Order: sequence, then structure tokens, then C-alpha cells
Amino acid sequence: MRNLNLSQCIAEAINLEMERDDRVLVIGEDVGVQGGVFGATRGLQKAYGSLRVLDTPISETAIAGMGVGLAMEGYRPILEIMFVDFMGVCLDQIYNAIAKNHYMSGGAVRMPIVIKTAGGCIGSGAQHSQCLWGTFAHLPGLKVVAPSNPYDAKGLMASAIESDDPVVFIEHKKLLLTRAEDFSFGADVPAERYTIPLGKAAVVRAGTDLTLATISGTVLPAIAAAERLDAEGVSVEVIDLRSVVPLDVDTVAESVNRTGRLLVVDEDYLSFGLSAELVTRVIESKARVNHFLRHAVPDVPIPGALSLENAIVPSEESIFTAAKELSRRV
Amino acid sequence: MRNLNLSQCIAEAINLEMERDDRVLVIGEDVGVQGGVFGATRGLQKAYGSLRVLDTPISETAIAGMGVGLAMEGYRPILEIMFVDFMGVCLDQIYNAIAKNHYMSGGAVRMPIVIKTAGGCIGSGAQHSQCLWGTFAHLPGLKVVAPSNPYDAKGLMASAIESDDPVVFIEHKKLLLTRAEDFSFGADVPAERYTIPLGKAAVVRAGTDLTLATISGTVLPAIAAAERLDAEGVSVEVIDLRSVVPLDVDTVAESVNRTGRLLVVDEDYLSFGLSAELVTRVIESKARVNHFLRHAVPDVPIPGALSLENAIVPSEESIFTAAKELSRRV
Amino acid sequence: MTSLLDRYGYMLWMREFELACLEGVPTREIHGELHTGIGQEAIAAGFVGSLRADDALCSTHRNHLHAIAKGVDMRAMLAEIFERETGLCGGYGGHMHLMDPKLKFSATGIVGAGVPVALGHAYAARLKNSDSVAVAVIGDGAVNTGAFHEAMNLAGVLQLPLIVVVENNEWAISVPFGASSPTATVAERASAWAASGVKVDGNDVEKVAAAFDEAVAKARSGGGPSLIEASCYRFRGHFEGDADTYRSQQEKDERRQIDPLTITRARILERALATEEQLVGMETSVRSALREMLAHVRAEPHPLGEHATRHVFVEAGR
Amino acid sequence: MTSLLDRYGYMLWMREFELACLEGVPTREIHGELHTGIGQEAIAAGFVGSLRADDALCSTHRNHLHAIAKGVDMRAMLAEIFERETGLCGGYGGHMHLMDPKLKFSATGIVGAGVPVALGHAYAARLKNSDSVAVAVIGDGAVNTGAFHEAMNLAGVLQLPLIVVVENNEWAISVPFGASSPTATVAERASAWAASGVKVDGNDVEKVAAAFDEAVAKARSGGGPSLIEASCYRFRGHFEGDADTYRSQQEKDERRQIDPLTITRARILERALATEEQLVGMETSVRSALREMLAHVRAEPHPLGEHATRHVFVEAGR
Ligand SMILES: Cc1ncc(C[n+]2csc(CCOP(=O)(O)OP(=O)(O)O)c2C)c(N)n1
Ligand SMILES: Cc1ncc(C[n+]2csc(CCOP(=O)(O)OP(=O)(O)O)c2C)c(N)n1
Ligand SMILES: [Mg+2]
Ligand SMILES: [Mg+2]
Repeated sequence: MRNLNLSQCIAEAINLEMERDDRVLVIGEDVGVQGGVFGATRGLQKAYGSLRVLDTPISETAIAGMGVGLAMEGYRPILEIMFVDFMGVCLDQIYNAIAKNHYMSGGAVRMPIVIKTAGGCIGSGAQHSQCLWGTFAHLPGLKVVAPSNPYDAKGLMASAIESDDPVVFIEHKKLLLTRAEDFSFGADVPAERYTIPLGKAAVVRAGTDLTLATISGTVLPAIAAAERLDAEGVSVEVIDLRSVVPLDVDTVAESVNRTGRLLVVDEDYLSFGLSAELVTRVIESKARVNHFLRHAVPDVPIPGALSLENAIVPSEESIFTAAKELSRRV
Repeated sequence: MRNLNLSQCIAEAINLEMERDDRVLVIGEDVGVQGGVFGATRGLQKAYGSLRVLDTPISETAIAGMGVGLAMEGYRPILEIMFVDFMGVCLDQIYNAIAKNHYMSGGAVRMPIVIKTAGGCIGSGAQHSQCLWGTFAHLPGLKVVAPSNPYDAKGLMASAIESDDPVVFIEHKKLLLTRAEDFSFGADVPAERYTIPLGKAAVVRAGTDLTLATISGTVLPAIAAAERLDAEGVSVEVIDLRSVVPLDVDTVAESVNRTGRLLVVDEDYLSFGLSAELVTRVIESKARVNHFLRHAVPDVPIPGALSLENAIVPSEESIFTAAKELSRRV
Repeated sequence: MTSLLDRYGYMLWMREFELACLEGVPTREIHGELHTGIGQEAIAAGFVGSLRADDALCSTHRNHLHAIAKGVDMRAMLAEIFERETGLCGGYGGHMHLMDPKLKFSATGIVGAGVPVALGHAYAARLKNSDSVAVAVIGDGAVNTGAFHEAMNLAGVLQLPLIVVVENNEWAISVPFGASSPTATVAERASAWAASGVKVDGNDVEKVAAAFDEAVAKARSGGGPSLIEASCYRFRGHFEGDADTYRSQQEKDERRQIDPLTITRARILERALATEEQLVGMETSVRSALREMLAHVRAEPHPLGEHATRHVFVEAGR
Repeated sequence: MTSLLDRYGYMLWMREFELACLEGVPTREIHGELHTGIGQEAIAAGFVGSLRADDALCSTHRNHLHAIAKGVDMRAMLAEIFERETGLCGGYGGHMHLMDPKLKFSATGIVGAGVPVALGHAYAARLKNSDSVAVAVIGDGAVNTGAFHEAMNLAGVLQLPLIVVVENNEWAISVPFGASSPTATVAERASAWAASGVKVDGNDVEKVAAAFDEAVAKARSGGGPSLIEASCYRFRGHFEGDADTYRSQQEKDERRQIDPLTITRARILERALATEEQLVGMETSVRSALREMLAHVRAEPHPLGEHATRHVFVEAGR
């Protein structure tokens, strides 16, 4: 096993795409010389030069808008917005241009753009800890991907770059900083190129009593919680959604049909986001949902102190408690 | 009856608040000399001068950020972002500062700000037709209000200004342009000041067979569709949610408990928005939801041609069809 | 070299095109806020001849004239504006979103948002090691957007072939230039972004053309970005339906006297580049060509509602 | 008038405060990216004496020194940074979000975002017809944000009492100033926003103080906005934990030799404003005061998890 961490896998995926396709570019703050604040673009500027891997000023609107123009010129830009929290300064280009140009042009224009960014909680407070996949998912025209492990990160990034649609690719900061050997799954990453299709969830743990669907940084603690629930006689199936758009309702519905119980765990804000959409779509799919529960950040900004953060962000412990409660509902 | 249109009612509400409270300001593009592109701030600059009613350059980030500073100084600014579609250029100040400063300061700072904007479809294409209340609602710390008629517009605006919390106030463009006499309800607007509490839905039509919950521009067509469904033997209760945050789940749940059927109609995008959240919360409330249906813009940007727009935006006709279908489910 | 007569021809097409558009508003064939460039033709007509197909042009809500200057098919434009299936974007875009990727023409309804897009085109020229350039046309109001600053800044840093033309018609809806600009001109701000700055009389098509051509030549030869401010006046309301009470009747009456078409026409006669009869002939033929185009467009079908969910994604979505 | 000795005292507090913060990182008492201003003390210390309680100061991710200069309670700051319930924001904010509304001090973690907020404070002064001013401190990297431009522009249009101080430490994380600025200095761009522009040696606390005081006086008397560029160097990585390999060891070694505290100290001795013993005494007492403060803060409780859902709304929400 190569024991790469997640950020290395991302860099490797981008490297392989840049190697096979000259049109792939990386544009953003600190992506070049530094190789990304999380190392997820390491080595790329050395390999491909400072034109294809461009360090920009702190000008996210310029970065995003450049991506639009470059896509129109036939390029496939990867735009790095360092933290997803900063999206508010450039969302206009993302949702009014990148997401809509294909539609507004009646299909004539394509926007094969990856918006690469980091999300998730690591004790950084309200402006550096958000997930916001729900925000992007609400806006038509964007695919929204968030990997949970090194193997998926590499394969999903390859697919995101290869996709002719714009993809918001949210890397979890905690996972970026986790060493591969600390992943209970997906730590073994082949050196060669491979892709994982966008929109296919993964059943990362089989179970019979309860379906736990989640994504990104909460997949690992969900699995850990599930292991502990075995001891309590509750068999939890854990599904890693992998992407919010497309949302793989089929895989979840199929599971819920067997278990009858659905727990959605979401590190993003609870309301008007992933959890309600998934619950609703699973019910709409006519799956047999006897009980469901949502466990997410309870519509609170992420607090500064870790003692406060820990109280509102789903953790192994809180997932365990939520799953147990759901398993007992009658 | 005074026969004021909705934009006049808004201007009247702001006028009354500015009269009783010196701290209320209006800041935005074309709000002063022109009185707003929809006339919703008409007369205010004449009455209160060009300092309290400030015409700004096209600089939404400056507008929103100014609001933050002014709120810290004890003012109660009404910030006009002309169309809700333009939020992408200044969302940072809205969700990272306005929405979070109260929280991040541990309650020490208050942000009594109204973000006043226009949403909804009137044949203006993908960048001038959005509703986006789902976007704001997902972000904690913002109240989100969208009136459906002149009476509510006035009373809700008064409450929004009076509120110590930030309120995103979304006026529907079509309603702004509709004359009061063309409203089937809420057209009679008293001249004096009154408030309507934020977060209280209104049952605008009583019914027994089906609960139709909606907001803003689709309330009127929902009522019209309900009238027609009477003839088909389906008695539809129509609820105007009035605000997305707070979301008055109790009123909807109480109704659904009687009707057993819930139709959510939403002019915003279908997924990851109001419709799933409401459905989920109503089910969570333990109301007896035998059947539900969501009818919203099917995750498509708003097209340019009206013939396309009409096909994807809920209308009296499409609401009628959806309600009828839902009423027949067994 | 594009002759003055050629430019006048373009201006005629532009004016007649806009007049044709006006017809669709009262008839409710065109929805939303239609913005026309009537009175501002000399600026776009000044672009003609300097740009190649591989140069990019990113425009605004007031985009028709720029599209014509870039060579976009007018009939497809008119059909798009009249919301027909045969439109440039199949009816999906509408009048604020004319897009022709083959000619690298695009427009946006968000003020200022075209400048970063043009920056991307300019960067593509650098990547391709080509001498193509990118033009962003904006209004005076757009100079105050963050997007403008960020894009100008990066163009300055990288010395990219970006030309930003500011159509300074003195108004951004109801806000006069002086109420939104701390400087007397836009051009004088250019050095803040290491760009050349020049202000020209935007009613003088030759002056515009000279300044534009110079900026294009400079950009092509690696000389970096330029900011061209062209003064002009918006003859009509901000959009069709705008009561336009914020501008005094006197101002409007006076300023509309200064019509770039009249000016150009007089100059042509003065220089004997054409006779009165020739000009009348040109005018009549453009007018009737546009009448015909409009009639054809009006006979074309509207896009089918059932197609409205197409083109959200290239691949499977949701 | 604030004496040089007073300023040195402030600089000592600032340095020791930052050193105290550093201790919380390896112990995991402080989470997230801690940014310190070590090496940049002369700038904030130059503010002292010019600002009143009713003047506003809007700061950045690197905000501790500015808060100290504004007079924010250091113990409450330290407690906030160490994530205690007794912190300035009760632990809800964290080190990037120190806020003290009584002193009109606030900070943001979003680069550039403090300038429009300061603009609002400056506009409040206009509304109140008061002579208070608003200061935004930003880094060199923030000059390229749209927020900066929009706020500067409006301040220029309205000639508001806004002072923007740019701490030009030559780096925005790994991006050197030259790779993000098209001009050699920030100050020379000021005229684009009708602001005065001046560049000062940010290691010289007296030069900073003079320039700052002049800008404040100008703003107080209705003279409009100023842009002050103060050169400096960030002694540590961008945040604690930054490998900081983008700056050469040689550069770092050389530049850290130019320490504003050393410079100021030498000047004090040179001018015989204090004796070596007096200075050592000051240094020792500040150091021990901060040790004591830190010890106290460390004994204070963390906020209770069950309180995490407070303060989302003033009134009932959801
Ligand atoms: C970001 C943004 N803010 C506001 C608007 C609304 N709006 C459309 S055009 C316009 C005025 C533009 O003025 P200017 O740039 O001078 O162009 P002109 O209309 O005069 O050609 C405004 C405020 C918008 N489309 N986008
Ligand atoms: C809008 C935005 N983009 C990016 C970041 C990430 N970021 C934080 S600090 C920083 C560099 C800031 O450089 P500068 O303004 O020079 O301040 P310095 O850190 O040097 O004091 C960056 C890019 C951010 N916080 N906000
Ligand atoms: Mg204009
Ligand atoms: Mg810096």
C-alpha cells in the first residue's frame, strides 16, 4: 500500500488528467509555488509550468470569471477557491455563468469546469468551517461532489475533470489532513488513473436494521459508530453518497426498502439542504420508510471554541446516539 | 379601499418606520431619486433626504458591507439588492457577516438589517428571474420573508424593519407590478401602521381534502386553482407561508392532519429547498401525511423565451393539475 | 481598413435592428427588460475591422450592437430576442444572453460580470501563444463593481491582451456618473491597473475606431491591457418601459440632438464619400432588409415548452 | 501626544501577546489557523493616540495587534483566542472574529471584507454629523479583492472619513506582492478612488504614527479617504503550522533582522528617552503580566456545548 494521504491523491488525479489532456488547467490562490494550502496541487506547477498552474491574487471573482472565458476557449479549468466559505465573494460567476451558460446558450456553450474547494469543520470558526454543499445543490446546473476517502478522492476528481459539466468538488479539510493509514477504508490507492462515476453512491458497510446515508467527513465516524452499534445488536448499513448532485436515491431507497429506517447524517446545515431532500426523495421513490431521522448541524453557524463546535457537528458519538435512537423507534 | 399596489405598500411601510425611527435607512441602487426600479421606495428620499435614502453606485458588496458597519453603529439599514439574482456578488457579506455577527460576537452585536430584493419570474431569463429563498434559508442567521399580497407586504415589511434579526425580504416582481384591485385578497390596506408577525403562516382559503402550502407569487394562482378544484369536488386549503425562515410548520401540520394530503408549490428550484424541508418537517411533526407532492421549478435555470418559462414555472394551470393528481392518489 | 461608409452601414444596421426590437415590446413578443443601444452606435461601429473571429467580445445587458459589430448573425439574434426556437440560443437565453461561441461572443445580465470572462479569453490567448485579444464592453456603472477591479488587476499583473471599453452614457439607470465615480473620468483611473487609459468622443466613430484599433494593436503585440472610455448618451429609457423621469426632458432633448448617425452621415457627405442619393439608397435598403428579417422571424415558431428541461447538464444530472 | 516610549510599551504588549498565543497551538488549546502579527507591531502601535473610542477599526484574520491598539481588553481577547467562556465573544467567535462593539472594533476572516464594513462606520459618522472616523486595516493581498475597490470607490464618491491601512508584508500566503499588484506600490493607486495615498516604512513606528495621524486629522475635518501603505514583514508563517517554504530561508533570516521592536528600542536609548534598565524593567513587567494573564485564562472554563445553539437569532427563529 502506498499510504498516500487524501491531498496527495487529489494532486495525483489532477496530474494524470493534466498529463493526458493539455486543456486542463489549475487556477487559484497558492496552488502553484506552494502546491495548495493543503497540498492538493503539489508538484503540478513544477510539472506543467506557471501558465497551466497559475497562482492568482486574492480575486475569486476574477478566478471564477476567468474559468468561464477559458471554458469558452476550449480549456478545462480547475478553479481553486481555497475554502468553500469564501464562495460568497464569487458565487455570481458560479451560479449565474458557470452553472447556466450551457442552458442559456441552448447547449452551444460547455462549461467543463471543476470548482475545487475545501469544506468541513476543524475548529476554525464560522467563516472557515462550512460545508455548503446544500447551497450549491439548490442551484441548477452544478454537480456537487464530496469524497470521503483517498481512493474515492482520486477517482472522483478524475471524473470531475473529465466531465463536460461544471462540478463543485468539496474536499473535507479534516480528511485532507488525515494520513491515509488512518482511513478505515479507501486508503489503498492505485498509482494509475481510474475514474469513479459521478452520482453513484457506495455502500461502505452492509447492514440490515438501519440505513445511514452520509457524505464526506462524516462517513468515517458513521462507520465507527456502526461498528459500535453492532455490539448493541443494531446492524447499520452505511452509504457514502459521494455526490449531492447527482444524488443516488436508488441506492439509498433500495437499502431503506430492506431496513425500513433511514438516518441522514450531514455536516452541512440541517434545514433546506441535503437531509430533507434525501428523505423526501426516498419517500417519493416509494421505498418503505418506516422511520427516518436527520442528524446535521442544527442551523447554527460554526462556533469558534471547539467545545461549542463539538456540540453541534455530527461525530462518532452523536451519530451513535442518533442511530440508536432511530433503531428503537416503533 | 385605497387600491394601492404592492410596491406602494412597501414604500408606505418603510415610510412609517422611517418616521418613527431615525435609525432606519435605505441604501441601494436607484432607491432615491427614482424611488426604486419597482417604485417600492418612492417618495422616501424626498421625505427623508439623500443621506437617509442613499443612491449608491453598482457595488452590492459595498452596500451589504456598509449595512454591517451601520448596524454596528446602531442604525437599522434597509439594503436594497435590486434583483435577488444579483446576490451572488455580495453573498459573502450577507452570510458571513450579516447572518453570523450576532452569533460570532456571542450576542454582543446585533444586525437589524433588512435585505430588500425582488425575485420571481416575469419572462426575464436565467439571471433575472430567480426566487432563491431556499438559498438564504439554508444559511443560519437569516430570516427569509416573501409576501404574497399588498396587505401582507406592508405588515411584514414593518415587522422586518422592526426585527433585531437580519431579514431577507423578497418581493415578487410580478406582484410588484400587479395593481391592488387585481388581488383576490389582501388588497385592502389600511393607511396606518400595523405589523404582521414574522413566521406566522396564513390560511388564505379553507378546505378539507388537500393542503396546499406555498408562498409569494404562487399564492394567487394557487387560490385560483383551488376555486376551480371545488368544481371537481376537491376542497383545497391554501396556506400562504409568508416566510421561509421561520417556517410555520405548525399551521401546515395542523391542516395536513385534517386533509391527509400535502401539496407544496414553490416557484424556487425544486431540490434542496423549501419543498423538501416543509414536507420533511411536517412528517417529523407526526402529522398524518398520507400523500404529498412537490410542484416547483424542476431544477432548471429560468429560460429566456416565455414559452419555455411557462412550461417550468408553477401556474394556475399546473397547480390545478398537480393538486388534482394528488387528490386522486390512493 | 474599414471605411467611414462601411461604418455608417453598420450603424444603420444597428439602429434599424434596435428599432425592430422595439416593436416586440408593446406586442408582448419580447418579455423582460429590453435594453437598446440607440444613440450609442458609434462605439460598437468603431470596433468593426479591428477584431478577428478568434478575438473575444464579452458584452452586457445592452449587447445587441456589440454582437452586430462582432459579426453575429443578426437574424439569429433577432429570433432569440423575439423568443423563437430559431434564435441564437434556441430561446433559452433571451435578449440579455446572446451567445455565439464560434465568434467568441457572449453577454451577461450581471453588471460587471463580463470583464472576468474576457480576462479568461485573454488568458487563453497567452496560453495559446496567439495574438488574439479579448474585449469587454461595459457601462460606466460597471466600473464600480468588484468584478471590474479584480479582472483589471489581474490583466495588469499578467499584462494580458484585455481591452475594456466603457460606454459612458453618463447614467447607470437613474444614477448619474458623477454620483458613482470619484474621478472626473474613467480613463484616468487606468494606471491603477497598469493599463493604458484613454477617453474618446463616443459619438465620433472614427475617433473610437482609432483608439480601439490602437488598443487592439497594443494588446496583440504583448503591450498589455487598455481601458477606453467612450462618451455617449442613452437615447431611450434604461429599458423599454422605464419612465425615465430621473433625466430632465431638457437634457434628453438636447442630448438626443447629438446623434452619431447624423454626425457620421454629415461627415460622409462633407467628405463626398457618397452622395445623398447613395446614402438614402443604403438607408432604404437596410431598413427594408430589416423589415423583411423581422417578418421572417415573426413567422418562426416559439420553442416548445416540453424542451425546457433540456441543456441543464451535458451528461445525466440531478 | 503618545510618546515613543508609550508606543514601545504597546509594541511590547503586542509582541508578548502574540508569543502567549503561540503557546496555545502545540497544546491544542487553540484550533484553526492562528495568524500572528509578530514583526508588524510598529504599524498598529502607530495607531495609538490618534483614535478615539467612537472611531471604528475593522481588522482582518491577523487582528490581535489592531485590537490592542484600539484598546480592546487583552485578557478578554486572550480568553477568546484560547476558546474560553470568558472570552471577548464568549467563545463563539474565535481568534479570527474578535469583536468589541463598544469600541467599534471588529474583525473578519474573509480577506477584504472589512473595508465595506468600515465604510459603513464612516457613513455613520456622516449621518451623525460627527467627526469620528473609520479605519480598515488590510493586508497587501486584500487590495485585489472586489470588496476593497467597491468600498474605496464609494468612500471616494462621498468623501467619507475612511482610512485604509495596508500592511504590506510583501506576501499573501505564498504569493509575493509583485505577483498580485500591477503597480510598484499600493499607495500610487489611491487617486483612482480620489483618496490620498502615502507609503511609509512600517517598521518605523513614528513614521506610521505621523502618516496615520495626518490621515485621521484629514478625515475628521471632512477631507475624505486615505490609503496608507505600510511596509513590513511577517516574521512567522502565514498561520501557525504553515511550512512557509515559499519564502527562502535567506530572505526570512535577513528580514527578521529588521525588528520594529529592536529599532524602536535603539531609538529610545539613542534619544535617551529611557535607560537600558528602565527598558529591561518595562520588558520584564510586560512579560510577567502576560504570563499571569495567560495563566489566569488557562484556568477559565470552556464554553458549554449545550449553549452552542444560542445567539443565532435575537428573536425566535427557525
Ligand atoms: C450586479 C448587478 N447589479 C445591478 C444590476 C441592475 N442593473 C442592470 S443595468 C444597470 C445599470 C448599468 O449601468 P451602466 O453600467 O452604466 O450601463 P448602461 O445601462 O448605462 O448601458 C443596473 C444597476 C445588475 N444587472 N447587476
Ligand atoms: C476572500 C478570501 N480569499 C481567500 C482567503 C484565504 N486567505 C486568508 S489570509 C490570505 C492571505 C492574505 O494576505 P494579505 O492580505 O497580504 O494579509 P497577510 O496574511 O499577509 O497579513 C488568504 C489568501 C480568505 N480568507 N478570504
Ligand atoms: Mg451607463
Ligand atoms: Mg500580506
